[in-house]
Amino acid sequence: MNAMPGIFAAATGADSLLERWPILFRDTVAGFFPAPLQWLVGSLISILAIVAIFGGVFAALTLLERKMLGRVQNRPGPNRTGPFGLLQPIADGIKMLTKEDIVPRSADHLLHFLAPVALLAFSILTFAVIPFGRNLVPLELDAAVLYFFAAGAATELAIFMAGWASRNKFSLLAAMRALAQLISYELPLLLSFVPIIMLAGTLSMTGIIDQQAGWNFGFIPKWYIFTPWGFAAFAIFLVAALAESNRSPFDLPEAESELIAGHLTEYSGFKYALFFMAEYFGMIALSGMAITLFLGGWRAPLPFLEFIPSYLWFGAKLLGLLLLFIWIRGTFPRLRMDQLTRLAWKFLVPLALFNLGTAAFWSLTSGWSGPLQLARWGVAIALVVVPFVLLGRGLSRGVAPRTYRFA
Amino acid sequence: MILTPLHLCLLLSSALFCIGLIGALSRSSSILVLLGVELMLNAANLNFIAFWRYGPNPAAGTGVLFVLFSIAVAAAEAAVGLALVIAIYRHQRSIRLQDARRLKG
Amino acid sequence: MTGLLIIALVTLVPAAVAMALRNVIHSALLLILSWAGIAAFYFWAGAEFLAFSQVLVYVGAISMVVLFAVLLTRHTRTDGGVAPDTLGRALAGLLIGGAVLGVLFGAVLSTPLPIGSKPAAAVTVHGLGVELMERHTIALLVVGVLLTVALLGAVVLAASDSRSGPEDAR
Amino acid sequence: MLGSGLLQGLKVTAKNIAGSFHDPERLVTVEYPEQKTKLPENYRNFPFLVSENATDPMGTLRCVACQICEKECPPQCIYIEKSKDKKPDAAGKMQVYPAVFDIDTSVCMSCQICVEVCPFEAIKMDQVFEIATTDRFNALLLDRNQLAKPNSYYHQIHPTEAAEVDGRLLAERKAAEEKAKAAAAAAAAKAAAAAAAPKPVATPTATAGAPGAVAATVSVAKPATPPAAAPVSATPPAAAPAASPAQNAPASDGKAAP
Repeated sequence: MNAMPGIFAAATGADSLLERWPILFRDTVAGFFPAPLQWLVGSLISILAIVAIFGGVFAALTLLERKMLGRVQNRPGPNRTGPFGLLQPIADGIKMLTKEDIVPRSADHLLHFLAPVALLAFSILTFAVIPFGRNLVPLELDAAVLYFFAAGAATELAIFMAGWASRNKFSLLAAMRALAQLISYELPLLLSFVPIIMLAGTLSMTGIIDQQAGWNFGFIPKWYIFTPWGFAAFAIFLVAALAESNRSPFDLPEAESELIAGHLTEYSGFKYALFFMAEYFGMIALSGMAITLFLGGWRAPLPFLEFIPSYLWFGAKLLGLLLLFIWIRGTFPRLRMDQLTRLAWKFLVPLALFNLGTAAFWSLTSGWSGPLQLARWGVAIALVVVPFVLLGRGLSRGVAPRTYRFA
Repeated sequence: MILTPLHLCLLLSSALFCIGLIGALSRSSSILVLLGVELMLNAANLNFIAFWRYGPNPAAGTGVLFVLFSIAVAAAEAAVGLALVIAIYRHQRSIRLQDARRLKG
Repeated sequence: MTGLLIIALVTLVPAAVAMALRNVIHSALLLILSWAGIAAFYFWAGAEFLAFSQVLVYVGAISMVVLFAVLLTRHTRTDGGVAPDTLGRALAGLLIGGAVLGVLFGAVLSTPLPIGSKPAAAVTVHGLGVELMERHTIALLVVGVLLTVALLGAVVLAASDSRSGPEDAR
Repeated sequence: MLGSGLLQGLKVTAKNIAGSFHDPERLVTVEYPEQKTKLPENYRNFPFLVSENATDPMGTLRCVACQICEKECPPQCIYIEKSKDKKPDAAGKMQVYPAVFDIDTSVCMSCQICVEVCPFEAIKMDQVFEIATTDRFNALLLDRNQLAKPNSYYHQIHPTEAAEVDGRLLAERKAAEEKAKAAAAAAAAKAAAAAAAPKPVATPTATAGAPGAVAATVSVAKPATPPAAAPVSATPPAAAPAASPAQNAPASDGKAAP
């Protein structure tokens, strides 16, 4: 298999021990087994590490989210279970595990059972290609970016299965919304990182991170977000990622005020928890993707900070992005279905296409230097801002001084 | 006669093609007919890959490119086909092919 | 070889069952499994890029469109109303399909197929990109135009004639 | 420009996130079981029986077991048994008292009709809300021991209303006293006149059960002790003549919770 070299990426000697220990640990444990089994044991260790670490991150994230949302609303958040409420995830887990598992009588039993399992499986699959550290790529693929989105695309399918199998009109509506949302937002999501692939010249995650190595002027990292087109692409990616992971303000498939709990209406107990877990895993995976594509992956933001192990930088960036997601959830109200699709088709897709042009311009003018460099920046910024303003005007036409007829 | 992997691949693709064909011919739901056609297209793609994989000159990658274009065409076909299904449904309130007799002219 | 057999099983059985089922949603979901099996075949054959494209396009996009179409065209009449000519059609389809299957199998089995001396080296994404951009540029452009036209055509076909949306559509 | 509103919103929530850490004033919630907010004065649910004296609630209930509330109660959650004997009320008059007064709070809907119909200001709305219990039959059926709460508690929870009620009661008792005095004076004058022209008149004297004002209007043949002679005051300890413990004894009926 092609995956073999990725699993056995050799730790280069130049790194510090702190940097290398996960790989060393895995190789040492795998070394105890006979050679034909070594790749299997190595993969199993990687899988276990991912599931354990991100399971823990999920548990911490549920608490963090509730705490942050509380702070957004000037509340302290959960603080009863254990010191500062730190044991809340455990209490939640026990509650979920001990709840009764209810399946509606007229439901499609097989699909009803399969949906949460498939959803969780697909969202864990996406972790396989994310570089968590300098050598910590579970699966080194040539077309890793494509793999990521192929695995991610299947998650909405599971949501559809859940909605349809429940035999509940709210669930079915949620399923249709999920489909419409996926179809709408797959496009800007894919288009937003095409410039990255254009500029990096590779679909491999490590290749993209390698392209972001180095510093401008000695201290500004050469991350893609610090270019005009990269920033625009990041913004589009962020919006589309919010929609893909069904996060507020795009949580229409599970809009509580309209659809009870959407596709989760007929789920209870541990199946419900699986859905919850999958949603958070999806969020974490998309954040990891954004970090890899735009934020330099596991690279340190400043040259003198490079002594800190790369996986800690990845974790810090991940935490930052997750906090941003929670912050956004606490701030914005939910969009309506037509607004959602309008935003995707009339704003994000054209903007992403324009951004493609900007990136092409950037790539063509890479030889410019001196004062031309300034002109390059100016033109690129203009190419980003002008379509944004114009499209934004089109999007918000007739909205600005809003009249409320029934208020 | 010796059964090479290429033979197996071709048998697989022909079996898939026939399943698609039977589905497309015998089902009356236009969506299922469309899906049958998709299956036949996929069977053809399988052949491209099989011949690319075991053919004399695999380095060219022509088979892969062919399948890539074929997938793109299949996507377009599915989109237009299902749009047609929806348009027919709007007129007939049914997606059964037997009900769409007015297309005869 | 066992890999190929498993893939054949995963591809053919769901496809056959899907074509026989009454429930269109079940058919569509089973076909997704079948398409995923085909993607696995591509992966097995070393066309990694193609496998992911297959999953992305078929599992991610076409299945969605199919399911959406099924939901939008839900039958008000009973789904299982057997039309009088159904049996005949099914028989004819089976006969024709069986005949084609026989012909194809016979042809495949009776043909000595030369096997390349060495199995194909997996084509890299980079090589694929170079091929697309150099030798097949025209085809790429044509496919792009085709997709755009198909998109517009689908929108025109599926869009309803009446323009009566909600009044405060914004 | 598009997005400026979004940034504004983000700014507001960011201020909340940061502000709630260093400025406790921003926190809108209280840590409930430990801290409690003061309930608004007009908050009311579930009735209680007003007693004049905190030390002897059963002896100083204002309720005279007239059973109006029992009849008016829409969900019929009140059950009253009149006592056989009488004992002096706050004004010192001999009154019937409730031997049994139960309210089923699982039925009560806090409609306040019992309060509105009570002519004696004896039943008032409470402010309890922590009424959860593990025993849904006996623990929710409150007897008169649990219902009786002193007037000072009433002042505490509804100060304005309680002051008004007390004022009204005071005024009523004053008026009754005045009338009694006037009646006494009139009776004395009559007696003097009768003494001048001895012509004995037989008048019924059964007045103990009726309110004092009514009693005072009846011309009494022998005005030995006027009913409203006791000092009238809003402060219960001064007002209430000590009730005999013997009268209290039958009050502890079988339903009284241990």
